[in-house]
Amino acid sequence: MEKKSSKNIFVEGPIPASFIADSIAKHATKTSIGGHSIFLGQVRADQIGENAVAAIDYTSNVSMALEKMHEIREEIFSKYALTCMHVYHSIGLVKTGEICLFVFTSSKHRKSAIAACTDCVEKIKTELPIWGKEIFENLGHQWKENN
Amino acid sequence: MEKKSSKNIFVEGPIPASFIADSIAKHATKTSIGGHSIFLGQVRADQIGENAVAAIDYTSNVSMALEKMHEIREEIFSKYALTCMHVYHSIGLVKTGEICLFVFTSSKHRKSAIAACTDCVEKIKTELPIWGKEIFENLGHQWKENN
Amino acid sequence: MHKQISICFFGQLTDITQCNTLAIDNPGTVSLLQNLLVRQYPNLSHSKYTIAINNKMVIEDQPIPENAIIALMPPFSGG
Amino acid sequence: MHKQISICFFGQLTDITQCNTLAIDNPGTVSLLQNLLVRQYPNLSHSKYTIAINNKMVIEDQPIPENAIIALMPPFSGG
Repeated sequence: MEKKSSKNIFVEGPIPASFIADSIAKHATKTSIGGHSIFLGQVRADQIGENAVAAIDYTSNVSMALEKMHEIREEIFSKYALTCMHVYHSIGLVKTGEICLFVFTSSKHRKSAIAACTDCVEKIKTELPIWGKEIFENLGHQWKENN
Repeated sequence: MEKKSSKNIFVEGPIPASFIADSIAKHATKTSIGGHSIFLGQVRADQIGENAVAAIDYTSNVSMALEKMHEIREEIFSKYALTCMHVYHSIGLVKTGEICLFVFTSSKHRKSAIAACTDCVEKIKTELPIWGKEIFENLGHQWKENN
Repeated sequence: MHKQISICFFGQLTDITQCNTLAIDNPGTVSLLQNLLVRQYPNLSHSKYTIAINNKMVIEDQPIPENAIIALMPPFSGG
Repeated sequence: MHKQISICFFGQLTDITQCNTLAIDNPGTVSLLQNLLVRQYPNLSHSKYTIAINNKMVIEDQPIPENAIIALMPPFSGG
């Protein structure tokens, strides 16, 4: 079912800052780039009544998410003058303060990079079949809702 | 002349990816943050007639730039619900493919982080007394113009 | 055996079903499947979800092909 | 000696002046200063720049205080 061209976006657990740095450093050879826009999602220690969120456990309908991400990628590239775009989303447990989403767009000019990144983040949140289970410190849970 | 509260934003030479990673990692303890927005300016190898840009040499009216950046910071914080904002700009020589500007905003919700970052980048480009001298491979030069 | 289909439950739906997947005989159509699932898991009737057959979203009632993989998906909450 | 002021040139203006700073006797006002600078560096008259006195932007002609630091700044091109 999955198209061969669908790139994997899933990272087991949190996305380390060193991974982000490596990703940035790899673009030094692409000297037509003038601007990078990056969005990072970080797990918040939300207080819900008596409970505090300690982590989010992410699950996904992986093959469907990758197909959909491939569509989103094609749409974004047709809409904005981008040099490249990279998307990574955590799967499994990500503790508060850790990074769960990394969207990285690069372009000759800043405006396309910024607009594409913002657009892509919105689409990821609303269109990818991914679910976050907020695990409380007392090990209870509730399911995350996006707004 | 310089206000005591004006933070230095200038980095000698290019901004290393490891510096960006350290900056991201420092925010892991701020567990009220849900989203980070980052803009990175990278020096482009623009072709101008026969000449190719090899580097940009940045100079600034430093004390005035820091005063102005302090004003921009106050304006951005009054306008958006931010947890924090960090700005770094290169001074001196930055080669093509290297990072010359790093703007980093963090907020509880993604929308304020993204809007504040974009706004701040525009203000940095138009309001800070900084000049870029584009050095060609043949060592000629022209002065950068922002659009 | 090859008349079976697989049902995959995601997100908060697994709190109701207590399982991620289920293999059942093909009931024929999406609406017949939904009737069957609500009998087995009454709380599903209070849940908001979309259905995909072989990774394609289902808009209206339709036949279920043999060996189909059916996904029941509550509202997404990635990021 | 304490009637002197400092002029700082930035960006492409330094291609014209071939120096970054200049210490001169205070000519009294911004417009008198501009006349003096254009006599010394005729190409300055073709250049677009703003002026700051002690880090404050100058909007219209005004007296120059003693020991002032004057900045001549072409359009900004940071980032």
